[in-house]
Amino acid sequence: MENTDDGAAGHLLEAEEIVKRFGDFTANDRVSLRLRPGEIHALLGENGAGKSTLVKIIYGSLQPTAGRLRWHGEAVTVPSPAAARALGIGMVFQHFSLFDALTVVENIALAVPGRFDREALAGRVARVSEEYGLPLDPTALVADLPVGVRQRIEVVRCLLQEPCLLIMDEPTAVLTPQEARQLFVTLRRLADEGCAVLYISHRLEEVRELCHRATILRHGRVVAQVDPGAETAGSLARLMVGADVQSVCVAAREPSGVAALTVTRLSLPAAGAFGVPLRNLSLEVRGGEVTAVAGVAGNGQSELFEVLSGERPAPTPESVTIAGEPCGSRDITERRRLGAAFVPEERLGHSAVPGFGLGENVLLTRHASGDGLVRTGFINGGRTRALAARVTKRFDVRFSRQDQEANALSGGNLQKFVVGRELDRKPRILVINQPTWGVDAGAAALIRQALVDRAREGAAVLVISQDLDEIFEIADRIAVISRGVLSDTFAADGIDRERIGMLMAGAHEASPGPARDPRT
Amino acid sequence: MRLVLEKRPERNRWMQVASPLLAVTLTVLFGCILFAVRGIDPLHAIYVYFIGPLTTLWSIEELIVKATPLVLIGAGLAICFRADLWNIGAEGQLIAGALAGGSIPILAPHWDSSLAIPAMLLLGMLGGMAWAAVPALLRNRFGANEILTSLMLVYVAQYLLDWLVRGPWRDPQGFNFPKSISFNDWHLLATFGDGRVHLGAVFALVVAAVLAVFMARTLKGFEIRARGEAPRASTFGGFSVPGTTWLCFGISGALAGLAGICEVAGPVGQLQPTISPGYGFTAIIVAFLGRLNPLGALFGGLVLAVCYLGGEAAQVELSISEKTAQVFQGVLLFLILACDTLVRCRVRLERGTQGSSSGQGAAPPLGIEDAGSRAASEGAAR
Amino acid sequence: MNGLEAVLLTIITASTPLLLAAVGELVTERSGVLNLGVEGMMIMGAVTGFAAAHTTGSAAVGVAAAIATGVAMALLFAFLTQTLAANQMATGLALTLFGIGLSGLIGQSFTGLPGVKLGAVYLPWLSDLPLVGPVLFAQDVLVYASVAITAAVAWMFKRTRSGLVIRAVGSNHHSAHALGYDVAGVRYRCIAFGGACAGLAGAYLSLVYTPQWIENMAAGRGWIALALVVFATWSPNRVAVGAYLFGTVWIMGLYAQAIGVAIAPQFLASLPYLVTIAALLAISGNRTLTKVNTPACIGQTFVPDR
Amino acid sequence: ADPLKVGFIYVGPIGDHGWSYQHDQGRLAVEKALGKQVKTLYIEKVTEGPDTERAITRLAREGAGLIFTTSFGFMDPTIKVAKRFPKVMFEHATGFKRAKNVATYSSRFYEGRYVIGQIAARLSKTGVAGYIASFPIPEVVRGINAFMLGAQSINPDFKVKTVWVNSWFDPGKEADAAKVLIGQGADILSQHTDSTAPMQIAGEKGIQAFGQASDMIKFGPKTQLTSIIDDWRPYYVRRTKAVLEGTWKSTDTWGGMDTGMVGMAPYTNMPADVAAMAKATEEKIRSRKMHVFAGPIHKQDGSLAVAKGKHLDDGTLLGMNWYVKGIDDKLPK
Ligand SMILES: Nc1ncnc2c1ncn2[C@@H]1O[C@H](COP(=O)(O)OP(=O)(O)OP(=O)(O)O)[C@@H](O)[C@H]1O
Ligand SMILES: Nc1ncnc2c1ncn2[C@@H]1O[C@H](COP(=O)(O)OP(=O)(O)OP(=O)(O)O)[C@@H](O)[C@H]1O
Ligand SMILES: [Mg+2]
Ligand SMILES: [Mg+2]
Repeated sequence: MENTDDGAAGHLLEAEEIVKRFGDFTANDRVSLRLRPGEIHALLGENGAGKSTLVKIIYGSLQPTAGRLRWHGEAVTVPSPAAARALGIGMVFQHFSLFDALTVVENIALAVPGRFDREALAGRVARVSEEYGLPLDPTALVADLPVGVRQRIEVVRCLLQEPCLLIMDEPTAVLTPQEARQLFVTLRRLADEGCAVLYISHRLEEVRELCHRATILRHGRVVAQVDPGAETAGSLARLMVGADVQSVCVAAREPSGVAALTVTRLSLPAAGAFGVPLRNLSLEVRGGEVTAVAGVAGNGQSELFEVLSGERPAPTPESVTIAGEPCGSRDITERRRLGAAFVPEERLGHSAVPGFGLGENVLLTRHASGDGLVRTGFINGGRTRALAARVTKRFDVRFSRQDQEANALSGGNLQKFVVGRELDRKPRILVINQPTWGVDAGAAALIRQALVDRAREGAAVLVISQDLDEIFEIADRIAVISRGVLSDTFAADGIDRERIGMLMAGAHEASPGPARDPRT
Repeated sequence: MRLVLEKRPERNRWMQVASPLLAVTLTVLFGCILFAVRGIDPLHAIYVYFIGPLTTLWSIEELIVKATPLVLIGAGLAICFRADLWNIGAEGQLIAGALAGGSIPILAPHWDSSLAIPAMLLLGMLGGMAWAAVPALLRNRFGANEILTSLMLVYVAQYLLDWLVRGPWRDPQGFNFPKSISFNDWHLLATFGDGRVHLGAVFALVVAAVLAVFMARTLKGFEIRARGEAPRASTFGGFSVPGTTWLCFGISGALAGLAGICEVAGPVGQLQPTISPGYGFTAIIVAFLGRLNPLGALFGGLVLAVCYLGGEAAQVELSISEKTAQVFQGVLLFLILACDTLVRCRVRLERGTQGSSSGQGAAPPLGIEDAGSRAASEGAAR
Repeated sequence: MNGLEAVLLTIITASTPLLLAAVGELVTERSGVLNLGVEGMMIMGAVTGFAAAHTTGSAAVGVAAAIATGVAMALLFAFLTQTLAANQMATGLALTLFGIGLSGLIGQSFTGLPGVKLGAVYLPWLSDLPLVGPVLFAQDVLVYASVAITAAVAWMFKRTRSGLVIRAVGSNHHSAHALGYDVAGVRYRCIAFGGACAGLAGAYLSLVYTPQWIENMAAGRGWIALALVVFATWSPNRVAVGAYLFGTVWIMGLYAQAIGVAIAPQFLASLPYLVTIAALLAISGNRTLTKVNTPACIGQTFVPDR
Repeated sequence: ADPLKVGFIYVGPIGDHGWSYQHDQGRLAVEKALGKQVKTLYIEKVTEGPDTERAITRLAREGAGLIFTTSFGFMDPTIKVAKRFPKVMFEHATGFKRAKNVATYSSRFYEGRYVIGQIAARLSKTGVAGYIASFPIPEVVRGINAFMLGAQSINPDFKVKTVWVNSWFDPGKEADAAKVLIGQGADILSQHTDSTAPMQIAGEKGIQAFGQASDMIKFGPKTQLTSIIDDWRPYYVRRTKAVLEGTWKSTDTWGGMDTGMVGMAPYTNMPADVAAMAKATEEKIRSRKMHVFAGPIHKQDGSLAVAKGKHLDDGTLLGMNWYVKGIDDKLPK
């Protein structure tokens, strides 16, 4: 804590008493923060703690309700991201700010001032990306690129501006461990060159490894500033949440050995212009176990989920079986009737209808599952509401008003609700995509525990996730998906992160695993 | 100063009722100004326009006659629009319904049976449905834009009708004039009293009520609402996208067809080159005025009928052109849409203190201001 | 004048208003906005263009007035959809209904009056060439303008930052906003450009095509322009091809009759609409054509966080 | 006494410079001729359909004693309303259904077509006229035949090319049709549609044309040869007077040049001898010395329609759906 309170001299950026309100909600409550050149500074906090809000204010995307920013000691206003870029601030967004339909160089041009000269800019891109070891093809269409490369575009876009401050909002959430390490090398090098880095991440281990200092936010307030190297992951988590986080309790498993869900040699062309094709996928999910599919987002997970759920039909009925029944051409309702339940990745607009109340959202997936919610075509409003009440009670979903609209629920609460809605059915098969994506530690623990418990009751649970911590916490068996190709399935205790990371990067494509039939 | 919208966390329920009323009120105000500008006593004009039609039994009956097809079509369109499906070809479906239903009195003029009217109504609905099925099919099968296909089919339907009444279905005793035979009494809908209000008015009431229940209480209605709110979620709920498209186009087409056959077997009494003064298009306003609620379509249909009749009365009494009525309709629809914003958002006037809101008006029409260079110049200025 | 030349001239006349309106709508749609009010802006352009030209006796003033009206109508649309976040489909429909009504009202005192015709511009030398001369180089300004605007728009999308920004905003308004682009501002301008083009198309109708004001003289051309944009998969070059193809179909029905083909005129008259449907089908089947150009955000309302 | 209220129902806008415009001229003539004795009411742009009956009823309820319904499509509604208002007199244009209080009237426009056919044959260098037609209904077919008979009386080999635009009033399409016809070699245009667009196109291309319904000389000072004018003024004044005097009876009037219902605009842009010929023909028709459809007339297929010494009767004329010999086009069915 030696350098928290010395004088203003030498600070690159100072945020003083920043307040940001959205309507009645205060997202940042008198937040102060100081950055020196060359410092890698972590910003930690639970979901919704206000991290993104703060960095968006620094980058000019949002305007503070109150408070000041100083740049090199002088008070500044940052009216727009362009102004921020002119000051020398670059940012890599949590949800990328790329344009699928444009090429790499066009994407970069959008953040670089001056005349738009495709060829000259492509040259600069090539030079900078080579210098930092971040190879890019300037003419490639972003839509065709994997997520790791997309992030490289964002980083290179910032580097071209020769920034004094680089803001990174959860950059590693979508990277393989190897890619993350490569990024750290770049960041350290930038710091050595005198660039400050403001780094947001939920991965406490990497924060401890990388960052010089950390500011911890809780409910929009700064609760501590610490040296992360001197803390443990547990103590950091405690600071963030304000209480101890329960770890998931995994009982010994007794696999039934019965394959409740199988996928056999499934190939599927890409849907739409920017989709990922699935190539010769095979997978078995057994009762009593949690099986996980690891992989960086955008490698075919959504496609796999859709073909398992029946939102997209499989090419042959046999390529997907549920409870022994060939299901490839059955729709999602028929699959639900066979005892399967599904939770997609996107909460609003996929798992739930944003403008509907919780009762109607219960109806969405349970109208045909024999709960008596619908009789001769008519909706039984009373039962629907009762069921919603049961789910919200059992899964601790917090809301301000009965039958609140789904889009008025916070992300974590909505996720608890949609998971609860499916688990309440006691499904024999559960497929869940990114179960705790963007959900804070408390809610994540609750959801993971519920998944494990359901598996131990004999259900087959398939978790598709990009969070390796989560996978190692709950999975019994692990497979890895990369560019639409699925690896073999490994027992969780027989494989390490390193190997998974290589598979995530597509290692099995180069050397076909032994399980592959050489004739296909 | 600039207008700033803030999304409300939830829709404002009070505003849902208030916004159409506010829109109508503002339209009347607009009318006052328009009349005053043209040197007509605004109060008298407003009376003639909006109150007059409600003062005599005859005009109330005419109001109902006028509102009947508007409500029938508007209620169907409301359902389509709720599902985010943009059927704007109701005019063509109306014609198709009139042709299909009208085929009975023309091809079997002597079939005097109590089954004749039900058969005509049924055929009319099927005809409208069939015409609406084309855009639905093209959308489901080829992903073709339903706005454009349904609209193009309006023109085709009009020419088909034109060809039939000038060709094969022309009245043989009609001196080759473009019209079919006049329908026999047993092929005309029952009317109430000696006015022109016909059975269609009852259908309109029943349809609005049944559809309101259908949308609010049944699983199919739920499916339609879910499709409009979040198409992916509705697929996830197990509702097929093509299925919902068929359903919505089917319902709205059938109702437009019903309106068509009710018009020709009611006030018109024969087939002729024009059978509708654009009901299919006006019903779009009706649907929005009713906030895409079938019961609301009743209200919307009556408001527009008043607009029409008032316009006609104003022509005779005040010598105001019939175009005024059309302008009113357009303004009304704008105001409904503007007022709708209040349901979803809070609107605030904000003083432009931030740099981001200034310095944009001066840019040339096509020169999208270059954010980068602007920033660079600002940076240099500092 | 020989037969082929006459047919080509008729086709150019029939195609030009479609091209003008469609290329404007293309820019609007590329920025992610669907404006169904083309017909309304066009008809308003036609009436004010005629009125201004008739009053002042100058066709140029008429053209300017038509453009101004198109822009004003478009700004009304933009205010509702961008500032008040109203539904784009409904607002566009409203704009069309309103435009048809208001143009009738304005035009009342101008019906049946002889108009001011925008004269042809004979390009020296070139217009003396046989066949191509009179067809290509002795046209009125608006025909040249339609081609020039189309070329400029194509160049803008390919080469300039403005084009890039428009494509970016249409492709992902959230990202564009995050990068600091004023999404609503860009869209306001694109909508206004679309309005200007539609107004110009209207001026073409009332100052060149049939130099007089006639109620509802746009006669569905605005809708066909909308269909053309989809058919062209948002490519300016293909919009031009489509407009001329369409003009050809439009004229061919009449031409067939003049050479003595006895088909029910109702069938020939409905041909353009049937062809439009067929063209939409042909294009929606072809996924590679739609891949890059389709503005992903089209029709979606965007309210930024503040 | 209170003035007699006279109502008019128009199908188009009164500013269309065609059909409805001419009827409105009739209304103004009534006002002018009868001054304070009458008050006129009108509703324009009444769709032929469900709105017609209401519009007519509205005028009847406003106290109109005489109502002119000026489009064919208003026929059945007129009859219906007339039943409910037996004291009100109705006049329906171009229809064929009458009642005690419903009279019908129409005019023999074809008489003028014969005259312009003669002029066309005299002036055309290519021997081909273009004819822009609305719908293939008897009235229009009759006009084409009369035009052709007139032309053949000068030049037996004269040709006419027809384009059907499927509308009474669609300037854009009429303009296109005009260009197509000119491209096909027509050097003189005649139209049986209401807009002035063909006249303007003819002017641009430097050829001659005939106007329709009203005098279109404003739109083609150097182009218009003459125009067949629908003149409803004398009839409307006469019938209104009859009501005022209590002598009104339900009648069927099919008036030609003799009644003044069909008039010709001044003969312009043509040599004096051609004008003289036209005037002579006009006079012959007016004085009933000559019948336009006098035999012998052969149909397109060569069969005899009417023998020498006779002329086609009104029934045949009203249902005419065949071309005369010498027209090459096929009549669309
Ligand atoms: N535009 C907005 N309107 C209303 N509330 C908002 C808005 N943007 C963010 N919030 C709320 O502000 C709070 C802070 O959001 P923020 O995105 O800063 O969280 P975060 O710390 O980045 O969380 P995460 O770890 O999920 O990224 C959240 O509760 C969020 O719901
Ligand atoms: N020189 C270039 N370098 C890199 N990308 C380019 C270049 N020129 C065009 N592009 C990109 O290629 C795509 C197609 O460009 P173009 O402007 O030709 O499209 P279009 O004219 O709309 O379609 P089409 O060429 O099919 O008619 C666009 O995304 C554009 O950005
Ligand atoms: Mg965040
Ligand atoms: Mg190109």
